[in-house]
Parts: sequence; C-alpha cells; structure tokens
Amino acid sequence: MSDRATTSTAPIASLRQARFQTAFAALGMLPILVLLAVGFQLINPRFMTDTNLLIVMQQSSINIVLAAGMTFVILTGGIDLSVGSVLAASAMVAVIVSLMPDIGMLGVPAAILVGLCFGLVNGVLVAYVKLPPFIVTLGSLTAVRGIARLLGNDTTVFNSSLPFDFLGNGTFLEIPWLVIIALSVVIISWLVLTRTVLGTWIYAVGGNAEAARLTGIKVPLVLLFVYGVSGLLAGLGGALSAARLYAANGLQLGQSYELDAIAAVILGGTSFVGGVGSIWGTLVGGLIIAVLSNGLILAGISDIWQYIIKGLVIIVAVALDRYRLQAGART
Amino acid sequence: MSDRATTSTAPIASLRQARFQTAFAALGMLPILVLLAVGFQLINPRFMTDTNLLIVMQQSSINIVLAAGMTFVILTGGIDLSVGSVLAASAMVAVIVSLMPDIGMLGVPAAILVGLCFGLVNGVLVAYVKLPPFIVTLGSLTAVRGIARLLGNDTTVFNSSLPFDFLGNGTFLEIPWLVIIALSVVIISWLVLTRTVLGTWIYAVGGNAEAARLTGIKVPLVLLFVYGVSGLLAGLGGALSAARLYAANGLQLGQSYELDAIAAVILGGTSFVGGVGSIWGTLVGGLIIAVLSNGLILAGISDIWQYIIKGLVIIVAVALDRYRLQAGART
Amino acid sequence: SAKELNKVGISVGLLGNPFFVATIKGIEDAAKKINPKVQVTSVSADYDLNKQVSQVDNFIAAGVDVIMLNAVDAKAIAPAVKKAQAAGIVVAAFDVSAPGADVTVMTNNVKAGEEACQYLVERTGGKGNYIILNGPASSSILDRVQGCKKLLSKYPDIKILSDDQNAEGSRDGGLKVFQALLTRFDKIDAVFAINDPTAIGAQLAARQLNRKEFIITAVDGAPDIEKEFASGKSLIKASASQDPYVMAGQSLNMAAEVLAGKKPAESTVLLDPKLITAENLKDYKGWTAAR
Amino acid sequence: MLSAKPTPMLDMRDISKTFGPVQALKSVSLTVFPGELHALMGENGAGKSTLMKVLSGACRPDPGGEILIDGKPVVTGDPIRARANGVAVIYQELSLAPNLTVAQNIFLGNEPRRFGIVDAGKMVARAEAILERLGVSFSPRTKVARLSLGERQLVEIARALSTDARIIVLDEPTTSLTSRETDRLFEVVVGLKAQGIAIIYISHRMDEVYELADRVSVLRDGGYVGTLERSELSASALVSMMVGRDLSAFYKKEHRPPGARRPVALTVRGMSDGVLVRDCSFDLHEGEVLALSGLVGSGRTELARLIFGADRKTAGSLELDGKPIDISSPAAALNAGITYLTEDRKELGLFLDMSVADNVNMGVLSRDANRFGWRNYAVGDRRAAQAVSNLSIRTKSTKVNVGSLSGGNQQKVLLARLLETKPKIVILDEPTRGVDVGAKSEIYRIIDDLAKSGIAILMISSELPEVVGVADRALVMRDGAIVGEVAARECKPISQEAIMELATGASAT
Ligand SMILES: Nc1ncnc2c1ncn2[C@@H]1O[C@H](COP(=O)(O)OP(=O)(O)OP(=O)(O)O)[C@@H](O)[C@H]1O
Ligand SMILES: Nc1ncnc2c1ncn2[C@@H]1O[C@H](COP(=O)(O)OP(=O)(O)OP(=O)(O)O)[C@@H](O)[C@H]1O
Ligand SMILES: [Mg+2]
Ligand SMILES: [Mg+2]
Repeated sequence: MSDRATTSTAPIASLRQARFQTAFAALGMLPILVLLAVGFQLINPRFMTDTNLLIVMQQSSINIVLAAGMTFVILTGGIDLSVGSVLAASAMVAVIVSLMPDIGMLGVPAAILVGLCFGLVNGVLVAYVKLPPFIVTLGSLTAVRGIARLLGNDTTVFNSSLPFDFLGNGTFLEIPWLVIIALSVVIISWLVLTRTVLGTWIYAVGGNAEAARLTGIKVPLVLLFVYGVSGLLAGLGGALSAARLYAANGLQLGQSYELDAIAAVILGGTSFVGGVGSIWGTLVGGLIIAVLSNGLILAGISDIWQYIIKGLVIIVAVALDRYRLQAGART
Repeated sequence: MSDRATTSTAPIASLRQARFQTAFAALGMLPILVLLAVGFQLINPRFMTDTNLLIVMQQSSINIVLAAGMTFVILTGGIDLSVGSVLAASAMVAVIVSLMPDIGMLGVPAAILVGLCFGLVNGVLVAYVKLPPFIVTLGSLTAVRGIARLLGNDTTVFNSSLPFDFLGNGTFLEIPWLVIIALSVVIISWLVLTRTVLGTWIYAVGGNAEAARLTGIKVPLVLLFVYGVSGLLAGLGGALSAARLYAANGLQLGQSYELDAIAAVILGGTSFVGGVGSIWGTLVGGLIIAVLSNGLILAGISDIWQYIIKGLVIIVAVALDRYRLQAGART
Repeated sequence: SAKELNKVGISVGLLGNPFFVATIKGIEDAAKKINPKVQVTSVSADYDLNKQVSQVDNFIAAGVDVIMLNAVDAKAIAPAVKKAQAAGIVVAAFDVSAPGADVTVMTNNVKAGEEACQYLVERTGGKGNYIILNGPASSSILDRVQGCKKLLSKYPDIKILSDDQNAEGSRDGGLKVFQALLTRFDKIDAVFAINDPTAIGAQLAARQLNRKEFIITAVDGAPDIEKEFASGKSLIKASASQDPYVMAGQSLNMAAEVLAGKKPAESTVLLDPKLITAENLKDYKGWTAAR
Repeated sequence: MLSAKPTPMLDMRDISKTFGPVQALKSVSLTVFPGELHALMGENGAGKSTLMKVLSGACRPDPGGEILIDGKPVVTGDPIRARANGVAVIYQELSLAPNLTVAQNIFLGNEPRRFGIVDAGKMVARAEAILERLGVSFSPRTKVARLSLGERQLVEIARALSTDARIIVLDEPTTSLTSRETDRLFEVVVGLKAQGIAIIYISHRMDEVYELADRVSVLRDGGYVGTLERSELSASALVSMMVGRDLSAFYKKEHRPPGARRPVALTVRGMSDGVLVRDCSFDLHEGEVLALSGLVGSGRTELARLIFGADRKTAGSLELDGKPIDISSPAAALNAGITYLTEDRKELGLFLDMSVADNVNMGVLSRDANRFGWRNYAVGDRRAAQAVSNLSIRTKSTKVNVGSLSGGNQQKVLLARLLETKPKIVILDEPTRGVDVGAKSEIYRIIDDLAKSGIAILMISSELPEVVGVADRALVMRDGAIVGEVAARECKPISQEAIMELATGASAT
C-alpha cells in the first residue's frame, strides 16, 4: 500500500530495457513457480506426473476464477472481501435449483446470476454511494454469509445426481472442465483488460481516479463493472464448487477464500494501490498457492510445518521477485 | 482505497468551521454508536445496564487493543494481517510460561515480547526488504499460526490457576482491568500520534512516503516502529486473551481477528491510503462492533440473522456517516 | 487382494483441537503396531469441504493405502469417498460418518447429548429454564443437540430459553455468548454446552457476573474439563466423554483388516460415551493418557 | 476588431464559487471570441484555475451564474458535456494516469475503437502525429510514469489537441517547458488560432502574454478586475491591476561578490547514476547562485537528486568545505546542511492532508522537540505564522490543509520548510514554477538574501530570463552531462543565446 511513492518515482530505464522489464514483470513469479515445482519433483517424483499436475490445476481453478475477478477490482484500487460468502450463497442456489426437476441445468446460470447481483450491490455502494470498498465488502462478507446459511436452513444441501457435475469432475479431451473454465476466464479477462476501451479505463481509474473523471470517463460505471465481474465470477466459482462437491453448505463453504484470492492477485504482481498489474500474474500466483498445498502434502510434511513453510515461501518468493527486478533499479 | 483524490481536494473551510469539522470528524461514528445503543435499549431495556455496558466494553477490549496497533500501521498506508496469529502465539507463550513454577507472572511480559519480535520481523521485511505489507503479513499470518500450533503441540494449553488472571477477569474500582488496559492503550496511542514527533512522522509517511524521505524522515524506522507496535499490542492481546480464558489454542485462537481489527479502524474513519485518521475513531469503531454482537444476542436474534443484520448495519453506518459529513462538501 | 499398510493419510476437521490430536495419535500408534515403517500424513481441512476434497485428491495422488477421514460434512463427502475407493484406497471414517466408507467408528453423539442432558434433568427435578449453547452446524453437534432436545421434550416443565446461539465451540465464543445470555435471562437452571470449551467459556462468564444458580454439562471429557471437576467448585458437573484415541485407533485397525482382504463383521461401530463427573473422575483415563 | 466578432464563442456570466467559507470567485464574467487568445492573469490564488474548472465541469459553480457557448446556455458541472461542447482543459495540476502509456493518456475516454475494442494501431499512429506536431521525442508507447514533469505537460497538451476542441484552456502550460518546447507550443497555438479555435491562456510569465495574447483579463482575490486589449498592454498596467501596486526591481541581484570568488562550498566530482547522469563535476562557491540549465529531460533533476542522496549514485564523490563527505540518504544530506527543493511539489514535496503548520515544520520537528520526542506546538505554530507573513503565503490559517492552497502558495510553504532547516547549501529545482509575479519577486529576494548571507545556491531553472536575472554562473546540461558553463562577465549578464547553443548542441562542444 505504501508503495505509491515508489511506483511513481519508479526506476528509469532506456526504452529497450523498459520493454524487457515489462516482459519480465509480466512473467512475474513464473520463475518462482518453476523453482517450486522442480523442488517438489526432487522430493517426490510423483509430483510432476500428468495426473498430479492436473490435480494441482484443478485445485487451483476455483481460486483462479475468484482471483480473476479480484484482479479487476484491485486494479481499480478497490478490494472485494465478499467473494467467499458470495461463492457459498451461489453454490447453495446452484444445488437448490439443481434439485428442481427438469430445470436442474439452470443451477449454473442461477448461481452466476446470484453472484452478479451481489457483485452489483457491492458496486452500487462503492460507485454511487461512494463508500470505502473494504467496508462495503466486509459488510457483504458478513451479510451474504447469513443469506447463504438461510438459503439452506443452515444445513448441507446435497444432490448426488447433479446434472452439471461434469463441470466439477468431468474432462474434455483429458483436460478437466474446471481447468478449461479457469483458463477461459483468464483469457477473456486478459482480452477485456488489454484490448477493450473498458480495460483501459479500469487501469486509468486505478492509476488516477480524479484524472479519469476529468477526462470524462464514467468512473462509477467502471467501478460498477469491476464489482459486478467479481461477483459474477464468484457466482461461477460457486457453481463450480457445487459441481465439484455435489453439495453446498452455507456456513462452511468459501470461508476465507478472499484471502487466497487476494494472495494470488498480489503474488501475481498486481499493486494494491491500483492501476498496475496483469491477469497472467494472477494465474501464476494462483498456481503457486496450489502447488504449495499439493507439493507439501506429497512431500509428507506435517500440517503444522505446512503452515510455517507456506508462510515463509510466500514471503521469500516475493522477496526473490523484488531482488530479481531490482537489477539496475535505484533504491 | 481509491479515495485519495477525493481527500486531497477536500473542501476548505474557515477556521471555526474547520475546527468544528475536525471535532466532528474525530467524533466520527459516535452518533451511530449512540443510535445503535438507543435502538438496542428500546428492544431490550437490559442493554444499558451498568453490567452489560461493562461486558460490552470488556468484549471489545482485546479487539480495541489490536485495532490500536492496526491504526498505527494503516496510518502509514500499510496493513497487518498477522495480528490474529501473533495473538495466538503470544497467548500460547503466556500460558506456557505461566505454568512454570515461581516465574508464572512473567507470562505477560513474555507474551508481549514475543508479539514485539514478530512485529519487528514484519517491520524489517516491509521497511528494509521493501516487500508489500499485505504479502509480508499474509505470510506471517500463515507462518506464525504454524508456530503457535507448534508451541503447544497442536493442543490446548491451559492453566486454571493462572497467576495473572486478574487482567482478564478482575476489576479495579469496579472497572474490569481489560477495559482499563484497552483505554490506556488508546490514550497512550493518542498521545504518541498527536503529541510526539514520531506521531507526526507516522502521518507524514502515510500521507506521502517519498516526500517524507526527502524531508529527512527515516521512513524505514517509522515503518519498523508501527509494525513493532502492532506486534507488541497483538502480544498484549494474547496475554489478555490467555488471562481471560485461562487457556490458549494455537490453531483456533485469534482466527480472523485481523478482519475485526481492520473493520474497527476503517469504521473509525482511518483511510486505507494512509495519512488520515484518528485513534478515537478506532475506539468508536471497536465499540460499534462489540455493541452489535452483544445487542443482537440480547435482542434474541438467531445466529443466522445476526450475520445478515451485522453486515447491513456496518454498511448503513458508514453510509450514514458519509452523508452526515457531506453537508457542504462538493460532489 | 491383500495389501500392506505403507502410507496413511488423515484429514480431520480442525487439527488444533486436542480431540483430533488424540485421534491422530491413536491412528499413528495403531498403524505403527501393524507396520513400524508406515508413513502417516495428517492434514486439517479447517471445516472447509472444498479443502477436504482437495486433500483427498492429494492423498490419491500421493498413493496412500488408507485415508482416515473425519468428514467435514457427513453427507457431502460421499463423492470424494467414492473417488478414493475407485483409486483402490480404503476409506475409514472416524468421529463423523462418511457415506460409503469402508469402515466407520464414532461416538454415539445422540446418546452423548442425551446423557449430558439426562444429568441436568435429574439435578433439576425435571423442570426449570434450560439453555442450549449451540455450535457450528456439524453432524456431531447436530446429533448432540438433537439427543438433548429429544430427551427434554419429554418434560413439559422444562423451558428452553435459547438454543440458536452459536458459541463457535470455543472458550472465547462460550464466554462471549453466555455473557449476553446471562444479561438477557434472570433465572437459568441448567445449561447444556455442545462441547467442553464452550462449557468452560460459559463458566467463566458466570463467574464474572457472579451467577451460580445453574449447573452446566457438556460433551467431550477433554483434559481441561478434568481439571474443572478436580477443582470442586465448578458449575460444570458432568461431561459425556468420548475416547478419541481408542476410536480412531479402532477405525484404523478395521481399515487395515479391509486392506488385508478381511471384511469386518460390522462396518460401523458406535462407541458409547461415558458420563464423567467429579465423583467418577479418578477412573477416567482421559485423552492424553499414555497407552 | 471587436465588431468583426459579434457573438462570443464563450460567455461566462456572473460565475461565483465558494469552497465552504472561501469565496474563490465573486461573480466573474469572461467573454472569449473565436480565434482569439485570451490571457488570464492574476496572483496566486486569484481564482484563475477555479474559473477554468468551472468551465470544464470539474467544479460546479454556485447558482446564479451561467455559461453560454455560441450564445446557448450549457449545463455546468459535467465534464463529459463540457467536452462534448468542445471545451478542452489542460489542468495546472497534471491529471494523467501514470500507469498508462502516452497514447492511452492522450485518448483516454475518447479511444478510437471498434465495438468497444481499442484500435491500438490507429491510436498510436494518431498520437504519433500529434506528438510530432509538438516536436516531442518520446514514443507514444512510453508509460507516463517514466516521463519527466515537462514531458508530462506535453502529453497533456497533446491530449487537448487530440479532441476536436473549439475552446482550449491552457493553465500554466509552460511551467515545466524550456524555451525550445515553449516556442514549439507557441507555433501550435498560433496554428490553432488560425483555425478559429479560442484559447484561454493562463500564465505568470509576462513575456509570453506579450507575445501571444489578443486580450488579457485580470482577476484579483476572486474578483474580475478588467480586460486589456493588446494595444493597451504594458507591464506596469498589468502588474498594478494584478497586485494593486507597482512592482519595482523584479530581479534582485545584490549578492554578487565584488571581486575574487569566495571559497568553494561544495565540490561535485564525477557524479553518475549509470543511466541518466554521466560524469558531472563542478564547484559551488559560498554566496553564489549557480544555475543549472538545459532542456527538458537533460538530467538536471536527476543530478540534483544524486547530490542530495535521494537516488543511488554509481560513481562520484562530494566534498563539503574541502572535506570529502559521504551522502547516502536525504537525511544525511540534511544533516550536512544540504537541502533540496523538489520540482514536483504535489508528489514529492507536500503532505497534502496535513496542515500548513505541519508542512512548514516537518523538517525541524526533532529540533523543537524535548528529550522524549514531545512536540513543541507553540514554537511550531509561531514559526509557521512567521513564515506565512514573511513569504506572504495566502491562507486562512496555518491549520488548514496545505492541499487547499493555490499552487503558488503551496510552493511558498515548501520554500518555508526548506528555509527553516537553516541550510548551508541549497538546491532549488524550478523554485518559481507556477508562482505569480509578486511571489516570484519575493522568491528572488529570498534567494538573493540567502546568497548574501553566504549560502551556496544551486538553482535549476527552465526560465532563461530567470537564470539571467538571478544567477552568477550557469552550467548547461545535455543528455546527462555538463556540456559547458556560461558566466556573467563585467557588467555583461549571462547570455541566453550561449545557454541555448550549449543546451541544444547547436555549437561544437
Ligand atoms: N478544492 C478546493 N477547496 C478549497 N479551496 C480551494 C479549492 N480549490 C481552490 N481553492 C481556493 O480557491 C482560491 C483560488 O484558487 P485557484 O487555484 O483558482 O487560484 P489560481 O488563480 O489558479 O492560483 P495559482 O496561480 O497559484 O494557480 C484559492 O484561495 C484556493 O485556496
Ligand atoms: N521517475 C522516472 N522514471 C523514469 N524516467 C524518468 C523519471 N524521472 C525522469 N525520467 C526521465 O529522465 C530524463 C531526465 O529527467 P530529469 O527530470 O532529470 O530532467 P530535467 O532536466 O530535470 O527535466 P525537467 O525540466 O523536465 O525536470 C527524462 O528523459 C525523463 O524521461
Ligand atoms: Mg492555478
Ligand atoms: Mg527537472
């Protein structure tokens, strides 16, 4: 957060060097991810088998979907703490709708719609009522959690013949649907962010909201959009989670998912002050988190030490990244 | 987060009005707190009894201690997610030391020291290695949680004859020690922030870190200090929590306390971008959260609806506050 | 198809709970008896179903022989169990049932709730104001509350003042929630807390507010409740104890048998809780006793 | 002339604007005709920028006034409508998104697109064309964060040119430009006029106004004072309208050492940062004003920052009073008595959310404090009040946020902070950027007083008349290296031409 000053007086460089650095920065933590993977492979040769790598990607996919939405929000300098709760509520809706005869398949669009609605509510409060995003989404984190519990009367809803279970457990050409969906979300987000006018505006709002306003950008609409996207993707995440688990639980599902999503975004190099970052970084950040969880279990590390190691790896990874980029930079 | 632009072009006012507005802003959410209290009183006349008000203050005190530290950090534009974990680790240390014969009283200073050390580690990583505060403290949230579990070998440690239990359950002139300690922390923090050079530097670093550096302020030392304070107060919180519960558990204790602490700070009007805010606001924010929890139970609201109402009240409170302050401000 | 027990994966609801630490010890000890070189990995699902399903996936990838499962959700874990079994892994449930598991060993939680509340009923003469300090809606807690309520419903003179407050199953939560409930209600005769930490938290609240007109019972028999009974001045009078060490160990033994190709006679074993009180405390072994 | 343009293109009538209790504008009226360059002048805080913000919709005026464009009243307080009405404003406080490229900034909110997809190729090509018109060297694909202030200002100008605006407002566009870019800008402006575009031009530089303006309107204290036709323009008339009094002796240079040079205060040897500054060496004497000239982006700011320890040097050494000294941070520099006034007061200088008093005292807090670090507010407030009156800072009180002051007054607050540290060596980076005539002459007086008291001053300035008027010597930088020195000789002042030759490389080095 306090790196605003640092970014604005960022190290200067010749154009060529600048281009190189941009490419490198877009790569972001990829080297770290590779390093981690190689390390785990040395410890347990099962790590880099096809099956396991697919498992890792599959496990990361819901987080990546949430983190993609979170990237939009953080790029505008905001935050969305409510994604975990919205995911829970949408998953409840997905399962409940799936239990209705004949229209079971509608569970997926219903979940996405519910997510979108919650996202838009957040968006309206941030964009038009002009409340701080942290408070708005902290409030909806709590309120939507209550709604999610209410939806299922505080129990688990369950559907062992979920019509859209292939989304969570099926494959297409050997590739799990979860992975395909997560990658599609990343690619679409990338196109929106880099190719469309709206994408430029998102970066502009994050970089200098007042300047954006003065140039005639409808800042509130941009904000509404990003929170809407975050909600929509949390809704998709809920549908996927339901498809994966054949069940949903309003209280337990999605607890503290927001931290994982934010961690993926920030590990991926997107800046908290807004305006700087890329969706590919988020993908890599999400994969790092998943690789850590999976690799540490494969390595047979105890749960306690998994915590300690995970925490340290996150810090060390970012520190390494910082030093890697510091070649040629001033203090 | 994105409200920097808005604050920097804030309306100017005559001295009298400025003073009034400052006082009003410092009051911050106090009217909302009063409103809530009156509301709960109408629902259940037991709310405003001495005993219950003391209970509310007592329940809020640990959160207020954490939030005071968090105020320092957020004023510099940073964040400290690790307070919950640090609290757990310190509470473990407090109970473990308290079990040692003869030196049991040392549990309190030991806990505070442990908290301070974790805080300083965070501080060094933020100030000197220049890593983003969110990542550093997310890492230590995870790692310190592991350490807390390790300390007690993953079980609950307890001491039913805790030598310093009066801190958690005793009173002094009818006032619970917890309340006295929390208020002292707030008052000392207030003195540091408003009366000392260091306090001014904290605001300066949060307002414009690069300008602070060019003015000769040793920004890293200031950052080290604020994270140290946050850790120290989390350590104190750990000691208080141990004193209150006669026990500590490395995994469960302090889970998501960071969100409550941050919520208190932000509800209290401190800005996420740093440089703007007051510790009294934090006190009021912390009390609002406690009043909500207590009042809803007194009102006989079920757990599920408590979630929903809490979330909505948080949002509405901030919205009301925004509109209250908007008199005379430009759009 | 007999297989050897080489690798065991354990996933429990929340590892930091001493209860689960005891279960893990029980599993480790039992497994070591069968194969001294066995590798045991235990992870905590933190009550997150997604996380638990991922952990099961990871265990499958790691090639474990047995998954010891303390299901986060007694119903919804079914697909994960099926998947593991399809990969040739024996799934053994403990403490919480898991649909389709090869073996299941758990405490009879309905009975535990019943016994704890039976004690209250006896001490209050079958009447008075009762409070149930509820917790997060997991199957074991639902069972306990259900057992208690079923019993209480037989006594028309018993009035349940509150049963919908979530004390989070922790000391902290018990203290916080019960403080407010004590303010709300003037006269309480009996309190049933869904587990020991909640009961201790409630007792701390009572002590602070100088209230002692009621008694408390709970479920678990954790080490800290033993200390409470030993102190003699506790409001907590009884706890329906479970034996996590034995329960989990037995589950593993049965799983090992399945792995070795022997079908157990009963695939589900319900262990009866033992009500411990200050009086019978000395006969109680406790969770952490050396075995 | 007037009769030829019957309907004004822009007619602002009775515009008032209050910020809380401050009345920034008191029923100001302004009429501008097509093809006219209308200069707007006035002291710092007179309300010029506010008037333009009302025009652009960034600020909503108080009810009562109205704005007519082509004789038709328009909706106020809406930037998007204003833009649609053909109004483009280059704000004094730069309003670019630093994380976006130059091209993206130029077309922000107005991107060439097809179905919502940005036509990046077209955008870059059009940006290139506009930049070429301005004679700019950087690529439209550069991130704005990488540009110096001057270059950013050019981007803002390019943005205004990119819209098909009919009324263009330039709010102090040349404060960060050197004469070459300024000349270039003037050519563009003249071209725009020829197309019938109306231009409102705010500047504190008299020479520019003489050169360009068709008419000049003057504001004072938020009120309209009057309008002069080109034929009526004269320095004394303008100054007395603006200030309400005569301003004699604009530049002040009494400090000039009579004969031999004073001892060397600071020696700079071989300063390099590996990228922008290459092997710079010079001596700075006690009681001397040494100017550092050069084109935008020549690396002057970077050199100053290296000396001040704000950036890390790759080579070079410093000697203070003949003794080698190692300066690795601004704190160390300040300890040694070296101080630096930044060119970018918003980003690098001020604490916008803090009071004027805190901003003035920020550098000397520890000096006032007692042993326990307790602040002495009484001393600080007195000092701030003193500074406000010494430098004639226009502010309601020393307790208001510095962010609410006008640009020139903010600059004076920064200068006050610098003076309070009692420096031996002062580095001033564009010290009069955005400062009105009155304040400018006050700043020159301060510089002169400092020099008289033996303080050594290194002044970076892009305004050649200022260099000539104030400095004893001028060093010229080009592409990060010092390429020459121009000194005042025997009653002959520094020659502007000599500086420009060196700066542009027109002569052999
Ligand atoms: N957002 C604001 N809030 C409060 N006061 C303001 C605001 N903007 C301007 N002012 C006040 O309005 C007055 C006019 O300011 P303005 O910026 O228009 O002056 P200016 O003529 O452009 O001065 P300069 O030459 O220094 O740029 C000043 O007293 C200033 O303090
Ligand atoms: N923070 C920065 N990041 C990247 N490039 C920068 C930065 N600051 C300056 N530059 C580049 O360095 C070069 C020199 O800039 P510098 O500010 O030192 O020049 P200057 O002579 O002081 O010019 P100006 O009068 O515009 O301030 C410019 O080309 C500019 O693009
Ligand atoms: Mg201005
Ligand atoms: Mg410069």
